[in-house]
Amino acid sequence: MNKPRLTREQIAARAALELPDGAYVNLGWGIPNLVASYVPSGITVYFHSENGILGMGPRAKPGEEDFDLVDAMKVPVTVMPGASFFSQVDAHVMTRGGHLDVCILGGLQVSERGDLANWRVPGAKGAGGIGGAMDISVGAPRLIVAMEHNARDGAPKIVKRCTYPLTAVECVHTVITDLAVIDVAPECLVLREVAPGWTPAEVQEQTGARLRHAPSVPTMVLPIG
Amino acid sequence: MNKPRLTREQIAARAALELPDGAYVNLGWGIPNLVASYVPSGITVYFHSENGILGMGPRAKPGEEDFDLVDAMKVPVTVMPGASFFSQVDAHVMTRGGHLDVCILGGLQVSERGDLANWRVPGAKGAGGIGGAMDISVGAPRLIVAMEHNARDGAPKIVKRCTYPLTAVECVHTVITDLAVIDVAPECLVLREVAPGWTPAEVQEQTGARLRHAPSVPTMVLPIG
Amino acid sequence: MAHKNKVFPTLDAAVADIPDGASILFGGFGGAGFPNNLIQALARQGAKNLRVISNNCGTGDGELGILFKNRQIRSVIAAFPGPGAKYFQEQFDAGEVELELVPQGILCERMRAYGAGIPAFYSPVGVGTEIARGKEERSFRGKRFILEEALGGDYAFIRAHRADRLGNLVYRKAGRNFNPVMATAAATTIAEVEEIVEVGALDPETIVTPSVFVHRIVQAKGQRFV
Amino acid sequence: MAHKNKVFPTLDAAVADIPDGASILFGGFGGAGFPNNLIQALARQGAKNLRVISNNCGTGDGELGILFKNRQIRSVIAAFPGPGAKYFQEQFDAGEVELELVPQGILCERMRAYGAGIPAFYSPVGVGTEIARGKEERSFRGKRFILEEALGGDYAFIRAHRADRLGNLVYRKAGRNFNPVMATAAATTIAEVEEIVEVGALDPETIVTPSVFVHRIVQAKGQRFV
Repeated sequence: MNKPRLTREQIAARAALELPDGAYVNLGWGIPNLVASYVPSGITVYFHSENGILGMGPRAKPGEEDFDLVDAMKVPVTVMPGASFFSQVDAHVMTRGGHLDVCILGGLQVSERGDLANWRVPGAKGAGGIGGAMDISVGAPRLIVAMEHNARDGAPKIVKRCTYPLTAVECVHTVITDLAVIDVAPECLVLREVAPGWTPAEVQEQTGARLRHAPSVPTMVLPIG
Repeated sequence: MNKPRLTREQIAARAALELPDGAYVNLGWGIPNLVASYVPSGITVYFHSENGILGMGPRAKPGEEDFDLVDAMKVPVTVMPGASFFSQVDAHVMTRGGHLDVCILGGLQVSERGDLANWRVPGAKGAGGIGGAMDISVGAPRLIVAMEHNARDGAPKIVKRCTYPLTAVECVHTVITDLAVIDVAPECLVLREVAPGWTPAEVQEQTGARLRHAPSVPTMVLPIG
Repeated sequence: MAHKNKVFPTLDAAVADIPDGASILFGGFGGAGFPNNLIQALARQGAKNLRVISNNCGTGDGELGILFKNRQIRSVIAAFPGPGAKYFQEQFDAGEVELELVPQGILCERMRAYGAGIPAFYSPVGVGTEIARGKEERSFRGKRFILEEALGGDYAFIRAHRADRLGNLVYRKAGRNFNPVMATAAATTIAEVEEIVEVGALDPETIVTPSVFVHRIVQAKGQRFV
Repeated sequence: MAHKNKVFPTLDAAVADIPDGASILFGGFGGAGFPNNLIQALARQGAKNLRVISNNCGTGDGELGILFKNRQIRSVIAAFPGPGAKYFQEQFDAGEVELELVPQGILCERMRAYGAGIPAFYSPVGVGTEIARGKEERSFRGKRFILEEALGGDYAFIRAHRADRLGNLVYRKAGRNFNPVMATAAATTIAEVEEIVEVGALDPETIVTPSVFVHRIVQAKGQRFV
């Protein structure tokens, strides 16, 4: 299927529309990290970083970096008024304890029951690394996975059962991809929106698990072209 | 036995001699609370209060009380340079985690294996109250009980087995009373010192458990008359 | 949690929705850090059958005393009800209020566990005592421990010294006590504070309770009911 | 714990007694708050067969890198060894170093439990994943949890911004990270700090690590090995 898909930035921009005003939010590596740039105007959200920052602002400008003020990806950042610093322990009281409102992580696979695999490709060389993803996945009252709909080889990343090592079970609430917005409902996956130019049947074809949907499925409204 | 016994102040003064220089110390209600006044000169100790103070100083002078700065007995106190404030949670990380050096509590009964009962008289009216004593007893690397040797009715408070509700089992290291200094050794109680004018046999007579001792037992040296 | 406009105009508004039967955590120790103004508002509001978690059970009419006096409390979990808890003691003796006594540090730790997403932990405190009754005992590395479960509530009533309008809190001296952990262990945390300052006025390094744990803020200057 | 004269004159003196086979916790995350100067001193000192607990496993020769390069480390417990952990990855691939991967928040929580006298706790993290292998699973209120044990060490190497001469510590921004919890979870905590100030110079309200958790302090100004 060679139709155009959303860019990574467009996925991030669509994901940003899921954030309620006033939300406390953790963003993972990859596409989720781009979400911060697309928070709708008029909305204020407070970004959490698992190394002990609440109220993280944009990346530091070149020449203004403070290497004691970095995000979980080691990137020098800034803080907004009302920010606080705390320990990694307390940062994970926030994640695991369910105190954040929305977390957005990247994904390698998501299963139809909302299992997430996002930390290790089977057979990959090296030790791998978990980081904070397991704590975040388990605790998030609302977990959004923002990822490409298919792997580079075309394999669907939304599957009946994950074959990659799991991050957490039954944790994902919504998947936002370059083809669709899909909600994990108690018994099934529900196709909520399709990317411009795509039909529900075409999205289903790219998906490894059954999608249910209403007779008519709206097309994503994207804030950026 | 109507021989003179130590005063409460003398018990406290003797207990204070057990404090090593630089020690972090928690003092319980009653006689232990008097210990702070008898810290030997040349020695610095840091007093912990389970409501979140390390480096507590003397009671506040009349007219200078700050009712946000009270000890665990609700008494307005002061702080020494180098003090810190923290939460009750962290205060008990210190107690239960074994981070303090010496804790001194009052006692109703101490058994020969070092069990402590100090929070409730059986049959007493009312709900009773545990406070921090259980956490402190369990965690203290060195727990000293400072108390009268006998109850008001003359009953020994050092016993084979406690009959009062327990605070913690096998926790007491040393008992300092108005008659003696007694160490809880792995298999027995060891009479380390006797009060001025008392013989080991006389102390044994006032005690509900067997005391072992060297052929000669030194008399307590008291810093106050 | 996201709550826009956390600042409430009055104490009464801040507690208006508390239903009968609610479980509420109350900060404060030794006269310091009690949310006395919120307690008075709750007395006026009148919610009944409350399940209460608090270090103590009031001092005369002060602190929790008024809620016992008004017979608003059905059960309490406490470390040290206290000799000054006149109304509680009367109702306890009469069998009109339930009490669970918990060692003070374990009371703290059970609330911390709740806030941290930990359902239960093993504790060395109370082993071999009446506190251990009915609790699972287990050994680790040759030492005995008992299983303690997490403890949280519908609401936390806390007292802080200063809040910014987002809900970041700083405390004053020993007024901190149970307040920060209770802020993490309730669905809705209501903080009464001496002063509300603008966002950005608190140093991020010195904030004790980050804003994510606080849902309602109300200013209550300098009233003390002890 | 009581230690008179906590201030050590040199980095080398502060680590001189560390024996082969010691277990050591190392603070730091994302380049911030690493005790790089103590690590360099330990590299000079040469202790071997170390058991290490650290979020990551070095960045090139920096952070823990030098200790792997010198083959001083036998095993490591980490959340994210990291793509830049060149020497670790080589030795891991060659089967020369053992690794236990732990979720980051559980790494924190296991150390906190150790410092708090808690031997074990139930955790929701890793249920149904390979992290749960070999661990007891148990349900509370219909949810699944696994048992995690406390984790501590002989030494903690931490980095703070300022210390007073008693060992009270304050940190700087995201340099705080793992350092405060590690201070509570080791028999001997060694802090390298940018600046040592007189007792009383730190505001008691803003101290993050109280002095009771710190046993050795050494000044190490502004060196960064990243």
